[in-house]
Amino acid sequence: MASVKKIRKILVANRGEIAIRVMRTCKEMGIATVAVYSEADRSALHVRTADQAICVGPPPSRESYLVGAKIIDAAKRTGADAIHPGYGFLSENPNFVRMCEAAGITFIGPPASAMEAMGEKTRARANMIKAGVPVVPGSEPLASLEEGRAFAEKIGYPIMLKAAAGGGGKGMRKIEDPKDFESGFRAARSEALSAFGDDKVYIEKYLEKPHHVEIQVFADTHGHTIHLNERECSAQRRHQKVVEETPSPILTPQLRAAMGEVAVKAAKAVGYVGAGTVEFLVDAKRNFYFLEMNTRLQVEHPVTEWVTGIDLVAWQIKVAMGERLPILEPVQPNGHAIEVRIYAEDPATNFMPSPGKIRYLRVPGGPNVRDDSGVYAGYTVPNVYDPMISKLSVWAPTRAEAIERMRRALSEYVVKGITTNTRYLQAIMEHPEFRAGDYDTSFLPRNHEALLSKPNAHLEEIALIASVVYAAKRDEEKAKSVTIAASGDHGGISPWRLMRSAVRR
Amino acid sequence: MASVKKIRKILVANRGEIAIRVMRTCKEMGIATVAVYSEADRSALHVRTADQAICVGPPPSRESYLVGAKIIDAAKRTGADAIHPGYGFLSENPNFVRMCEAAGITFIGPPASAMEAMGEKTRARANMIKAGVPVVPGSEPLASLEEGRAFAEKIGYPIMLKAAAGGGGKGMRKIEDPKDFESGFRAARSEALSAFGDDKVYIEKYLEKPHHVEIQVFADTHGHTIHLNERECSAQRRHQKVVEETPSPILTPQLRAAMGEVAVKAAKAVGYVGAGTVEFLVDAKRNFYFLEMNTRLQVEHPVTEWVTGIDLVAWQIKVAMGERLPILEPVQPNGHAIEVRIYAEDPATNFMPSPGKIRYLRVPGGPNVRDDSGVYAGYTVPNVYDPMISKLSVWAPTRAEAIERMRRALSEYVVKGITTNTRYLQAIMEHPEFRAGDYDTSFLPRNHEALLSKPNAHLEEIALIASVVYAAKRDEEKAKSVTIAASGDHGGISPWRLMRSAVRR
Amino acid sequence: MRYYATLKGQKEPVVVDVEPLKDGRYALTLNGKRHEVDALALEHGAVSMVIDNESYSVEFEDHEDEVAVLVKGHVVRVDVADERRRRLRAATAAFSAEGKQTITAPMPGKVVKVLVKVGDEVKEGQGLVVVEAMKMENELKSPKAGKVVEITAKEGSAVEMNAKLVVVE
Amino acid sequence: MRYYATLKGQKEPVVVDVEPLKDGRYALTLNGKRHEVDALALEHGAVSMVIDNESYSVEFEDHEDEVAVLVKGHVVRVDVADERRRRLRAATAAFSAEGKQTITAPMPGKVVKVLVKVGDEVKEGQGLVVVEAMKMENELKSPKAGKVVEITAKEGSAVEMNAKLVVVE
Repeated sequence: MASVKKIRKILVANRGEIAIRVMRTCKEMGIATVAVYSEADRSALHVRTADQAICVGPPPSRESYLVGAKIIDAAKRTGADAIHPGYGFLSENPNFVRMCEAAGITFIGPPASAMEAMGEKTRARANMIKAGVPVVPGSEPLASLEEGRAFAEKIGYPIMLKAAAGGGGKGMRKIEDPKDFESGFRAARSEALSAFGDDKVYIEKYLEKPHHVEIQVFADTHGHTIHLNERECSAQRRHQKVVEETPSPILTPQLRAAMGEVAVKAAKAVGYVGAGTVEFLVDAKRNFYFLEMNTRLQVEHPVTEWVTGIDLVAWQIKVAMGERLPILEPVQPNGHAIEVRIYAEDPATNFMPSPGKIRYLRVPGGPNVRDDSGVYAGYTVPNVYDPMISKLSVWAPTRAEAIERMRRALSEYVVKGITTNTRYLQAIMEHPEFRAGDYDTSFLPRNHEALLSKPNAHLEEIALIASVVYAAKRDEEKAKSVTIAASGDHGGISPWRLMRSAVRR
Repeated sequence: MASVKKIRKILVANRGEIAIRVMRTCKEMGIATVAVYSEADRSALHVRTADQAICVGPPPSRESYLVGAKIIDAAKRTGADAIHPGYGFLSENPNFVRMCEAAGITFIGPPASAMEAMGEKTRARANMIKAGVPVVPGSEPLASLEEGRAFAEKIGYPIMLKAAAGGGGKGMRKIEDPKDFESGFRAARSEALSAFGDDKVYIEKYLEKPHHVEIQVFADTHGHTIHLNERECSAQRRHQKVVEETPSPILTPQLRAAMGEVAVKAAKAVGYVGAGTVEFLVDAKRNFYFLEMNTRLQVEHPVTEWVTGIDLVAWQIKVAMGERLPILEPVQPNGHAIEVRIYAEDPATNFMPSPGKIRYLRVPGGPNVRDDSGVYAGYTVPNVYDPMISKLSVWAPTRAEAIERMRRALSEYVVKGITTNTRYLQAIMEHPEFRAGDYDTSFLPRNHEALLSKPNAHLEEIALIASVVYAAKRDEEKAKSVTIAASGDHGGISPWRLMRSAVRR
Repeated sequence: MRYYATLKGQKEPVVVDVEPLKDGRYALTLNGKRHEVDALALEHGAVSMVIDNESYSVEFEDHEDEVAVLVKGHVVRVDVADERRRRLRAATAAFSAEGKQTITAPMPGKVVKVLVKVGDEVKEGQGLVVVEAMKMENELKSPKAGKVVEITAKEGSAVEMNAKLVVVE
Repeated sequence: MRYYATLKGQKEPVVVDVEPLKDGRYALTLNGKRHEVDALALEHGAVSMVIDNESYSVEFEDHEDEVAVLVKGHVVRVDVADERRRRLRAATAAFSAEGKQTITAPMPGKVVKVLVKVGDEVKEGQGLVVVEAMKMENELKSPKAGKVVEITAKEGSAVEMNAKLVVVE
């Protein structure tokens, strides 16, 4: 089919850690890199990491990173022959894929048609049902209130009402009692209309405490599609993943094989090419249901890289060049990997973002620890983008050892100047439910208070001692400098008193 | 044999990166750690990393780190039940092992008897010959000049004269021509006498351009001894390893198996326990000869950890607790790993050490990169110890990819305030002979000039541009501040002139 | 020298007596026990403390009257005062305890929801306004029980950092 | 503004004309080509430079009259002067070129070997003394051709940093 076309320069249409992640592989492959940046990102690490850098507009993404024409223009100006979209921004925008095609630039990702087939919820559901992929039991878009009520009765409460046209929680309503159906139906429709300009809603069975397990798939342009095992992503907060691991502690080899096969089927059904992820919900009885397909590289791809030894970004580039997948059989997972997402946020104040200047940064080292960071000491985390500053991942032969390694690595992470969630992540690693392995998507919200762990009495005493020594040392310094400056008469005012009024605010 | 005795607290009798390496594993195993430090090391990272820290004396090692009694005393004071010696310092001192035994403290390493059997050159040779291990062809200690001359004729020139009692290059002479034998013999004897108090010398065949290949061995207290493949360490300068990798590019599976078997035989012959390394010289015809055994953990152990997935320090501790080796079969190497040693030194000035304050530090991240560092930003590298500040290692599926990954990782390493050898290491990665794989111990000295690579014309132009912008910006800043400070009459002197005299020294 | 150190959230201070030792270390007495402390100040606000041979890498940040102590991943806030400062504070405590509280935007963002009306009685910790910033929704809470006397925040409007949103009295 | 930039080891400077642009960038002309440079100074002496859309992370360290430019792993030393400074330097060049040169210990260590005697004629770059420090032997070389007029270094003795070892005239 497609012939091999050499890629010599890649424009990375993204920022932060993922832009740097992609550029690292480019460097290793001898491919030149182009960064694009908004005016808020002139000092960002991805600009410093790239071989070339082009400013694409003002800070808001919709005026810079999301403007396809500016990105294409930057690629043309620098002679980039390919664009890697990272995740987010333009990565799942089929129109942008077509713009690239029109400009003769290789888009490193799936074809526009595959994106469209998976991009819209009910269309994706319909495609998957047609392909024989299990989906959460549910209806077509509802023609009327009565049709909806009848369908809900049939599959049983609780149910979810969801907007057909969109995602992200908008137009979504959980209904537990039949008497709430009518009001919920009206509310969901009106929300859907205002969010997506389309008031169609449909019903899905509500799954109690599901696990979120996803399968990494990969397809080349020669008709080969394989899966690279799963990632367990049930540690979520507000639908945002916080911790990911592979293998999933709840999967048997049989279930892995079954889900992998279905994921490959899903990808093939839409003519997929490149790296993609098929997300499933797994219920308590270990039934699994298609949730959605992410038609791009995932944030959490490093855990898969750890246990397979594969550089997924290198594979993306090679597939885009028309190469064949180097392996066509499922890969046996080697050992265990865990990733945590380091956010500039304060868990204690309801996860309030904490942008600002990073005054000091020390990242963990030693065996089998990987830091994918988008920041550096002296960098100011801007307040206009995602607050994720780094992804920390570890590998070990077993899950128990990986957890201990992550605890050790987190204990080495020092970020000063802004608040991060490292202690919260540490508390997750220490939580018995996480350690036992069978945690579902309710784990983090259910244990919110427990995860805001407090220091013990010994550590409080250490803090008391430390703070008093800190005060005493400061008072001493001030006394010294005042004594030196004074050198004589001060009208009876002791230098100690002078000092103290200078110190205290 | 030995029953399992739980280790709860380990004193690490070392400093720098290896102390931190050991403590990282202890943390992951839930074992408390004690650091010892000299007065020059109060600010060292290993002190900050440990749970407890004891000062053991003045800066010179012989008054602190090398004083066994002080180390034992520190262990007793803190209730440590075991001592990990790292490498160097007391790690190969059989008397210290006996002191630990007498104090009831577990020494994490081999028994004193095994150290002694391997510690002295001719004794180790004799032991190995007895065990059927091939050694470099050579003589017993020479009784007379005539006996030596005859032996040299028999095995053929060039030959090496070596001191029987010692190592480290003292009392060592290469003789290429029979007419130089007599003078060389006298010189070697007199050097040996003054260095070791013993004038016995012996003859070894001189191997042309040998490869330095070593085998990692491991033995438990239950009579099991295995090997964990080889490390290629031929990139040496002044007998100091600079780059190490595994697998060795010159080993076939057959040669690996043969050398592994011999290494296990060598370890068994001396009743070895724990982690040890049997060093071999391999000649152009791929004959291999026992060189020496290092009865401790090696600096370069991370490359073995990368391709086996084993935490060698964890194994050391478990063996010291009396546990059995978890595997008894040779491990197939998975992929390829390379390590480089980052030194505070300036290759351009004959590798002059460059101690001083590290003003800024950024270590590489991303996939399959490991930094084992003993320093931090703001730390002053003291001038009394080894100038190695870090070990950087990488893993990739193939050697070619590992080299590219190392190049990428080195390009991310930023150390400001002191000079390091990162560019020199980069030049090694770029050298055709290294990339081809068949490099011997003459590789680094032979290519010294080439490895002091110069920037190309383009980079020089960039540096010119950068330095002029730097000067222009500085002049502008000064002009501004002078203008502000001036605010009026300056007797006709332009602020520009004021500025310039202030800036230039 | 005597200090009064109060852990955040606790009312009673712990009395700590500090005595500098000749070798540059300090002896501290608190809760009836004596501790010897070797404190080495490093760059960037870090201090390496060896307390009775136990080693702690401690980071400090000053916040108003408190110091935030970062130790073993935990942040502990402590208010440290000496005798004079303590008396001073007792004298001024009456003034600072109550009064109008202005809730401002902690960062630039967009007001997505106003949860109260002027005149509402609110409890301490009750949500007042939801602001979206960095792709996250953040609920700003009332710092005290009282009455809402002013609302500047408008749903859907962009706000600058430190912009006044709500006043509670 | 015109600057004269000389690469270390080269005699002739490169003439560089600098013109600040309105947007904070600079236009530089050298070797007959114009370059547009956006230079953002970060902390710790790092500067992010975008030169004609090419991105360089550059680190600077001042050394006497030179600046050391660290770019892509290479250190390039450049002497940058303006017109006035250049004239000044030409005038004073006569004084600094020759004279006694004192070789001092670059760090604390031990003298392991003295390679010359008083009165020896030495070439530029010839080894004078071997000092051991940080477990390494370092040969100190003569900065000029001349005669050894004084030797303070003694084999086997410890030396402090900057201790005088040899004088060459």
